[in-house]
Amino acid sequence: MMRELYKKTKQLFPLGDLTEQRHDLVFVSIPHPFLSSLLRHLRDKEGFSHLVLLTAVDWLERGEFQLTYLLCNRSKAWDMGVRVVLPREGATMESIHTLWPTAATYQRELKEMFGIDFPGSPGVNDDFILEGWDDIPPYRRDFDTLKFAEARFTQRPGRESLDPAQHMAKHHSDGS
Amino acid sequence: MVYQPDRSQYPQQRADGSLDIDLESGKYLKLWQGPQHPGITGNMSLELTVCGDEVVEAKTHVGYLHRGFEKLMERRTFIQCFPIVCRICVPEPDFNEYCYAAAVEELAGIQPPERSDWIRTLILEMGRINSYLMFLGGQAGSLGLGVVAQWSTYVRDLMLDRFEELTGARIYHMFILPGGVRGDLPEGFQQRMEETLKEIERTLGDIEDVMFCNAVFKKRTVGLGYIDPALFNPYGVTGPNARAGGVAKDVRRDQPYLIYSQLAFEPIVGQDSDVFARADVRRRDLLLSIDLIRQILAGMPKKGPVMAKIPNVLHWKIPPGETYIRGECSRGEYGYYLVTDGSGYPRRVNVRGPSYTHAVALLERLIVHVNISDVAGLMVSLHTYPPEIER
Amino acid sequence: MSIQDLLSPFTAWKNLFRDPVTIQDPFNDRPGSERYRGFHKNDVASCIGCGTCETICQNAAIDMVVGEGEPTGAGDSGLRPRIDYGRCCWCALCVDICMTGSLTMSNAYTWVERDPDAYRFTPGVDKKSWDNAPLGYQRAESHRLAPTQRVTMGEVAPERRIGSFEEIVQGYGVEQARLEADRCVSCGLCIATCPTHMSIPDYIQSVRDGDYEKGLALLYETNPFSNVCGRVCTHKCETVCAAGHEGEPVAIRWLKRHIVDQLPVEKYRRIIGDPKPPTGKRVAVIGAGPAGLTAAFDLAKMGHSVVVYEAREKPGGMFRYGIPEYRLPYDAMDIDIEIITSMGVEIRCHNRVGTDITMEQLHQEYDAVLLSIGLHLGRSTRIAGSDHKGVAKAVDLLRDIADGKSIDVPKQCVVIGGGNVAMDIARSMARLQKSTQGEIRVTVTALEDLDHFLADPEEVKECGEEGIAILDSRGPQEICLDDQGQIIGLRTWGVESIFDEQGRFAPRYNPEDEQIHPADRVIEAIGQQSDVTLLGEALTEKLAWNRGRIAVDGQGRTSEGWLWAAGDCVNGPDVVHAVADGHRVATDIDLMLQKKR
Amino acid sequence: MKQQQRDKEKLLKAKKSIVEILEVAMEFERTAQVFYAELASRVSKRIRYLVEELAEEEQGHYDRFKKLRDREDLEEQINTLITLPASDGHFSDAVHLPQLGEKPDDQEVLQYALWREHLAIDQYHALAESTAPGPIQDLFLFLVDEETKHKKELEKIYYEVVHSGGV
Repeated sequence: MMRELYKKTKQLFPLGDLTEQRHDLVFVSIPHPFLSSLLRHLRDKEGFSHLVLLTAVDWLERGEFQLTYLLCNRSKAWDMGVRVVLPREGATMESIHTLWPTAATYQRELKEMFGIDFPGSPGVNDDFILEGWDDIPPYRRDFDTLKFAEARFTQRPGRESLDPAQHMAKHHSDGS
Repeated sequence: MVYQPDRSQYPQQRADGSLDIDLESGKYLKLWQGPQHPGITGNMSLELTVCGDEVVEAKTHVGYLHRGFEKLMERRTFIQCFPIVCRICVPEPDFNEYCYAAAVEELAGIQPPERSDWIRTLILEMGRINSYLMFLGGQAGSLGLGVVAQWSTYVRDLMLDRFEELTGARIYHMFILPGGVRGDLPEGFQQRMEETLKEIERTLGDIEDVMFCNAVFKKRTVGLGYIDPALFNPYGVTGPNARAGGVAKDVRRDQPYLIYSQLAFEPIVGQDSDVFARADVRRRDLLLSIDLIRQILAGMPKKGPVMAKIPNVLHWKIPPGETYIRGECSRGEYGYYLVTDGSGYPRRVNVRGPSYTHAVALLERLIVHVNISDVAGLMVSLHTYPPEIER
Repeated sequence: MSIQDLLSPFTAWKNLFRDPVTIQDPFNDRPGSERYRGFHKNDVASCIGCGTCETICQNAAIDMVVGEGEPTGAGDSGLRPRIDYGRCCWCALCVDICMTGSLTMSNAYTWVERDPDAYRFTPGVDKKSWDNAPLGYQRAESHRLAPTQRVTMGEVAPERRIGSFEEIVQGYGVEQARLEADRCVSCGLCIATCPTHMSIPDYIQSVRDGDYEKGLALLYETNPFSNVCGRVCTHKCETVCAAGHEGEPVAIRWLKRHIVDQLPVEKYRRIIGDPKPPTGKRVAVIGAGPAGLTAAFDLAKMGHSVVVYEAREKPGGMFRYGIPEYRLPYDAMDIDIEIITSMGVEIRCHNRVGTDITMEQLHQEYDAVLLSIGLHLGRSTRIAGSDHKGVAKAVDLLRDIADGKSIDVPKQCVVIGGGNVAMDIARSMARLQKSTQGEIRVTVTALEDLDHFLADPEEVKECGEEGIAILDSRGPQEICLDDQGQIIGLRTWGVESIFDEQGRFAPRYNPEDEQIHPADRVIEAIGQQSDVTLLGEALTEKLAWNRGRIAVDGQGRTSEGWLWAAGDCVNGPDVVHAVADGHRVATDIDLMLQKKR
Repeated sequence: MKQQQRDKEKLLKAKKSIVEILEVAMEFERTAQVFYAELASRVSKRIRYLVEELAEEEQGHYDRFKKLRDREDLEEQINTLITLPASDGHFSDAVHLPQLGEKPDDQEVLQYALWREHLAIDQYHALAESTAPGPIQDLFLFLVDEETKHKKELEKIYYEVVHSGGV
């Protein structure tokens, strides 16, 4: 099953530990320089022809970005998530648009939303969703949506709420 | 008589593959189709570069509906995300509810009761019918056949009535809670559903007569927007768009979720991989959904809980982990990638909507050499919904 | 392409004479479905203003505002949710989480108004046309967003526990406690009801977080007797718990105990901190019970030097001498007392004020004196034969047991009384009987019927489990003696009703229903009073009194400026109330001492 | 004590008119008031409130009977005031007449007071039974009712003081 595939692939690539999430879904990690050759191998030799998604997770407190490349072998109905960890500072990753042209869209979004660069990816520097955005990439954990909203928008007047416990303390205060 | 463009007018390709378009030359014109355009589903726009009537390059522009749902969810507790997710896809919101709930259940180790799986499946198929009905109206309308939209909207409204009595809402149902579903089927539901299904079947017969057996519609759509099956994998093409090209892939059968393994069906497949074939696959898939709903209502266990015991949602923490839940929605593979870090909030939610690949890279490729008047028809044939692109 | 493809579209004409499918609104009504999630309704009478609806609302559409004309009672904050329909998305999570089920939705579909501010209102308080709509969304019985059942507390089985004074309640394990703590919705309605206003939701959160050091620090902010109160508190908080409306209240008391159970006593002092530098002021406390020791702890922390005079052999007061060991092990109490003495409080046991030292001496030697002597004098029914030597008072027996004196165990005994003390002595006697004669023969007779018992329901239940016969609605008439003057039993009459229509005590007996409960010993456990003889006649005469108790002001000060009084002797019996009282007088004494400086 | 009671009984039986009956009742209350007032100075200050309240209570009864006696429309009034007397011969703790010593405690005082009310009820009740229906019987019944109310009040206090329930 997928564990055998993992063992087999591990002989070729420096894979990290295997996380078996389900019988049909596993996650593995790999140092980022080996990513594109691993993906090519999985695509061409192991039938993982479908790039399901590519996205990032911001581990702000560790100073890292995690990129998750989710691949699917549609004939075997297996999924493998390949994780790559990048230093958050100046995060750059090799583009995989040559493997899957559609990856360019994901990479363009990651550049815009997380500030992760994919040099050579078509249109990677073009605005995607946020035309005219001038703040830090908003999907980074250090971008505070609430603060942004409070600075940008005004609240409807007349709203105020009382905390039940404090309200009761005020009313029942018996000197203690 | 096949339209033959004058190739001498075409721009040269640069070394990097981009086109050398000189707008000053007077040969080319930039044209915006959208974000408000009757041929565009939702708020999206296409920046077309045309040469005469013919598109030589197109760029998809999204962001008009961006509300940052994925980010918002990082600031909401697991239960608070539940009312948000449905908004990521208006015509077929239930996939968001299901995928999110299933992802949370998997990472939190909750097993929803069996009956809730049946009801969830029922809801997903009801939503699929609605989505296809909307598509049929849109596809016909994009080619000037307005009456189909009127009919399909009418029967879609009947289905919304069924949604309303089952879930308490018409559009955003907010019914599939992590742990199960919010309620049982109302009394007499099966019978009223049957009436609705009959009316849909009758209407579909009419639609077949005026749309699919229509010389004009055929002339406009046969051969238009052909997707070479070789492109399916590189461009992440899934769902009816791939099935219309002969690929019998359907998550419901390949990786059965909920109770699909207990239903009898085969994926609906087409041959020609063009606009007509895609529309026809969807029409037949709609009929399949009607059949599936009948199977579900007949085969569903009559008694049993519909909601599992869940922890106090006000401070529900989920252990660190990550998972991906997918389903076959009316437009292809819909999925949720959920990462948890042990806190009371999702670390990351990534929504994989099929339009993400269909409406951008694929559309930008298919649209080249297409006549302006066919752009809307082509675009609709990919059945894209912008909110799932920009979330 | 066929000829059919040219003709087929014309079939659309067949619809020319069809009736329109649209509904003419507003001429035709189209009500929302039974489950429709329309505008909210709130049954303000059953709403408790706990604010969970506000907490769960992801749109921040709900504000908790003062509900007009709604009285603020125990367990009701008086606040009511106001909803801003500019933000509401009709997800109805507020309805699903609602702790009382008061919040529901109507099936009202449409509402047209010129003024946008009209779409912000308080359902139930601001009357709307749909307030009585029978249809609309309600939470289905099947689903709850918070567990309703308590995590079961492990208890020693009756057969085993009856043989000894081993503690019955085993306490939660970490996982159990987390599950139970998880049920709390953190509304804080309980804080107002707790006499000492413990920060209950916060310490419950510390259980969820596993941060017991923080939990202990929170406990000590308001209660130096958490080992004790975690076991025997009267837990009034649980009677107002929001979770108790549609489920079982959170086991607040057991969670408190869980926190103290998790930390070794060596860690306590570091968490609580050191007392302030000495002020040079001296305070005497009479009685080392909950009120006195709480005050002593507070005063010592403030830097005052405190001496506690205790007549008995050991400190603890009613904790030690009123509550049997199987409910409150001496070890647990000793931890709390050890921490109090570690703050510099000196406890002088075997020192009876009035005999060993007079009030006047205390007045002279100390800057302030606190009287916290509790209720250690048992009341008697004074029925015929009650002066027989075989008739004992429960408090006296409980004290002898606590002091380890040998008890003359009766073969068969009858207890008069329906309060917790009655249960305590009955169960203690049962244990002694079990270990000495192997057979339990204890009967409890109470004036009250079971519905009006003053004892906690758990106590009554556990009594039954331990094989003690409880006879309710029995009025004692006479202690029956045989010819040799030995007790042979208690004669009672049946009580037909104990309260009148106004709820006032007015027992009506039925002399026909006469029973004699055989016994060689009768124990009276009907009530207690405090022994104020230590005051001496002159001081008694000087002090102001309030219906048999020393009169105190809001801060616990008596009419004599140097004397404070606190605890059961002022307020009647209640453990946690005594603790609260201790805090109150300590604050006031400190205030006075500062002024004196 | 017993002798005193017997005297009172005789006194009551001898009187026939409504006014006279009331006067005897008044006398009964007055002596009680004097008794409690005198007792108050002897008991501990802690329970003095109780004795003082009893004295006050008796004064109140006295005043009430006096007001009734002084009314012109007395007979009619008696008829309207009367309700079914709740006669109840038993006390909470099967009270026996305590010997009120020099320093009685609160329970003794209360038991004494209860017993006294009990006695009054019994007496008026017996008198009512031996009288033919009419204004005089109504008056006796009225007195039974009044004393029963007093007793109920005392029972309540007794319960609060003695049956404090316990911890």
